[in-house]
Amino acid sequence: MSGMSKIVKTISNIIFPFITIFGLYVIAHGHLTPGGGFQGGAIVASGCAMILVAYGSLWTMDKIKEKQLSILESLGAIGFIGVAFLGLIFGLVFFKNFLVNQDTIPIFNEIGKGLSNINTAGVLPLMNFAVGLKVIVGLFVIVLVMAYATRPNGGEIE
Amino acid sequence: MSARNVVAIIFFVIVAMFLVFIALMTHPFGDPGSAEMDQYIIDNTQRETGADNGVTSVVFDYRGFDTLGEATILFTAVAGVILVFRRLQK
Amino acid sequence: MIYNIPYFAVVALILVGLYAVIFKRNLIKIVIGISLIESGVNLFLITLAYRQDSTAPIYHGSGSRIMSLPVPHALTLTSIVIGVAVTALMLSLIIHLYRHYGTLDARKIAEEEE
Amino acid sequence: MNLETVITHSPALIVAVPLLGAFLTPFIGKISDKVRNVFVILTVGLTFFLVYLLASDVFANGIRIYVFGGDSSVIVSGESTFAIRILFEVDGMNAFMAIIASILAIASVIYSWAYMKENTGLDKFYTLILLLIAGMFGMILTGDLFNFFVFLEITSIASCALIAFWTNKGKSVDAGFKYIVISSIGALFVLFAIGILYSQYNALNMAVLANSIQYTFLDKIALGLLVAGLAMKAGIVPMHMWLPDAYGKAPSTVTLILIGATQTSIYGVLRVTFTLYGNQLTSTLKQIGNTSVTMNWILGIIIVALALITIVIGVLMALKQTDFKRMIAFAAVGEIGYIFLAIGSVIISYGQIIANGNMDLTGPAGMALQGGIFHIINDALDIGLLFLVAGAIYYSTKQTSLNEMGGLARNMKYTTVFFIIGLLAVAGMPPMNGFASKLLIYQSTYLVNPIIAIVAIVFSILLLAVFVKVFHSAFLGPKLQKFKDVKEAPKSMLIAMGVITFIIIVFGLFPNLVVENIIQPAAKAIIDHSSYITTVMGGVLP
Repeated sequence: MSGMSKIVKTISNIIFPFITIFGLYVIAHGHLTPGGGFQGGAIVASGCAMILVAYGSLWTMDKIKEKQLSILESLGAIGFIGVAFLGLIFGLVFFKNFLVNQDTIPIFNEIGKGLSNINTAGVLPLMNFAVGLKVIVGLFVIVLVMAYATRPNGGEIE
Repeated sequence: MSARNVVAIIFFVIVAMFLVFIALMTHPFGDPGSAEMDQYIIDNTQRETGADNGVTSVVFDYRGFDTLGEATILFTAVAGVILVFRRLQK
Repeated sequence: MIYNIPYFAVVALILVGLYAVIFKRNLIKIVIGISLIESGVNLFLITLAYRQDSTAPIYHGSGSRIMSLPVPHALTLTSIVIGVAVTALMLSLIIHLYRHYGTLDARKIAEEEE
Repeated sequence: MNLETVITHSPALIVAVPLLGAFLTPFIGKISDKVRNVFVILTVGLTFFLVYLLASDVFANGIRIYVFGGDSSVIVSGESTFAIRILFEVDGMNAFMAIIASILAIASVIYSWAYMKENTGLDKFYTLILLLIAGMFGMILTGDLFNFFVFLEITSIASCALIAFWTNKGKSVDAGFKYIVISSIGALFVLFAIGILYSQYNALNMAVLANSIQYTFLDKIALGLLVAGLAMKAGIVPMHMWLPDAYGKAPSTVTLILIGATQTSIYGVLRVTFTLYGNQLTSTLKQIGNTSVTMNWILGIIIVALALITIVIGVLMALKQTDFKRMIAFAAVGEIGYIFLAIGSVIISYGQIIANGNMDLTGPAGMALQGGIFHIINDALDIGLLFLVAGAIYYSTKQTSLNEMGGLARNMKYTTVFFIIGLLAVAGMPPMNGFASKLLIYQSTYLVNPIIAIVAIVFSILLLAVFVKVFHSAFLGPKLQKFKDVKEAPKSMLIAMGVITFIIIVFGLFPNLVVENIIQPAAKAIIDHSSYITTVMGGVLP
């Protein structure tokens, strides 16, 4: 699939940062407002998919390979399971929320009182970020690979 | 009409009947009978997990292992899609 | 009875999906059917969460109100992501099947040798 | 970190270690292929070791619970008791299934080293294999229904992609597609049933649900949906069509783990009927004169009837196949029928087991239960070995059609020996393990109805005939010209087959030892639902 017209490309260029910022906001405030890693990740991934549609899969595949994306996705997954393992090390149980209700590490350690205090909820924001990274890359790579493989005379990826 | 179709129609009708029974017999909409577990989560999400958002506290804390599985499913699907479209010759 | 109308929407969605899966031969339609069943089940789960006059289970400022049940929301979230993954994989396989056999008809594909 | 700590955390680690391995494989794959293979084998080996530690502890000390992110399994608030967090509950049955899964997993990754060597995309292949293994362990160990569903989907998706591994063959893609359609519909049935149960009892934990289950009409529908959904994935007759395709078209090493995934679904059926609904399984549906129609009777009759049809269709279809792998796949369908035959007859006579509150395993129902559980592991090993042999033949000759083969015994001596052992074991011949379990099944079903036992025996003999025919046409006979350069399978494949053969022979020589040490604890655990519940509820059972 080759790219679309200049108007579409320009508009996508303008909108893309806004979509990304909104998605990142949803990820970062996952423990306070409706949303979270999955929802925000899906928003950012849809922005990336818009760029893919506007510029075409060949151009996108030229800029970023699915192998690099795959590694990024692994990083997100390792981050998520890594936080769970940290719970095993610091909190003595797998998936323990070890950051909340303590004073030694001053990150996300407060207790929520409503009215959007972002420094709350322990490991939840960390997990949101890990999952967010995973979902952005995961959904984008699925769309990218399928678009690249279905182009008129294509078939395989490397 | 082939024998396969007859069996399929019978199966379809039976499933439809049971689904209608389910729809009639589930508790009325907006009135869950027992909700102790969920009420406990609502009451304690701020104190135990520190999160204002009850759903996030369930997704990442109380049922965090499910979310690990869910993230794994997405990872699996990505690996599967890349595997299916790989180049076959070296 | 009138309060059970959301459940009938669930039943309708599942039956339409099941109809597509059982009686349609087109592979894309089968995938659409599975997605419909899945939407039906998700709708069922999210319907279970609602309590009369409740808000979303998120604390935002003022004190306690009636809140809807949070667990079904979490289950539905998980189930939606699973649905995305399944659909992506099924569509990839359909792309391959179409490329190999030149048809989307399940019965024709079953008749082909290799 | 001493051993006790490791055992305490082993239920979580058994799932987490393969998952972490799967996430790390793309990085390790960058270094070199050999390092990656060693890494994967080490990961699975570590899992195997953890399973060994956990299983030996569970068999010695009883049920173990692991709560994710919390300290106590349940929360008591007012009059109600509920489990908020996900927990893993490992009893004898879970440990037994974990042993099967770990044996299959380690054999499969060792076998893959040589078997998959010439293919591309091996990084993703190994990632998916590890994910499949992790999903299987998750399904086995979990004590939470929704968690069970999540891992069910992980196994479905991973195995679907692996079945379609050889994408240049249209039929294997087709098999993968069929598999994902059937298993996702089955999984949605399971999810719907979970929703129904949640709507009534506001709980997702199996033990809490089993404690409060009332057996309303909705519960019966949920039971039907759960059993139907899991039976679809287990490949019992009306929904068996995916199984020969999937088993036959997947790479042999994938088939080996797929067998494990299928067995895990069978475990799900056992867990649902005996633990989740165990309290009320014998409740009366309708009173006709003096005889009362009970729930377990109806469910048991349905399962036995389907199992008999499964056996008949599996064996008869195996007779007329010309493709080696497809034939073994139909034999696998038949073997699944034997397992369900045992399960069905246990359900029919469930009242005998729980009579007077003591778990009596010496009666016919107890024997059927032991036979069924013993047959789960035997089926996995025997059919798995035959698939590995088929894979070895395919690797050496690039042939799967039986008409093209002949005289292979001269060039592939070890493989021939493994095949003979495998065929004797599948057909249930005396010195092998299959005989021990099938004998238990025959004895117990004979007491339910002699005709069932006779049908089972006859079709078992037919199965032997099928494989003897294969043996004759593929291995014996004159050396064919086109196979004159055929070599024995590589070492890693021989090691994997040798490991399974060794276990088969040990099980065959000392069946009593196995039954006493592994099977009976598992059988006791699966029918003793009250202690499964009490352990979670912390002794606050009403």
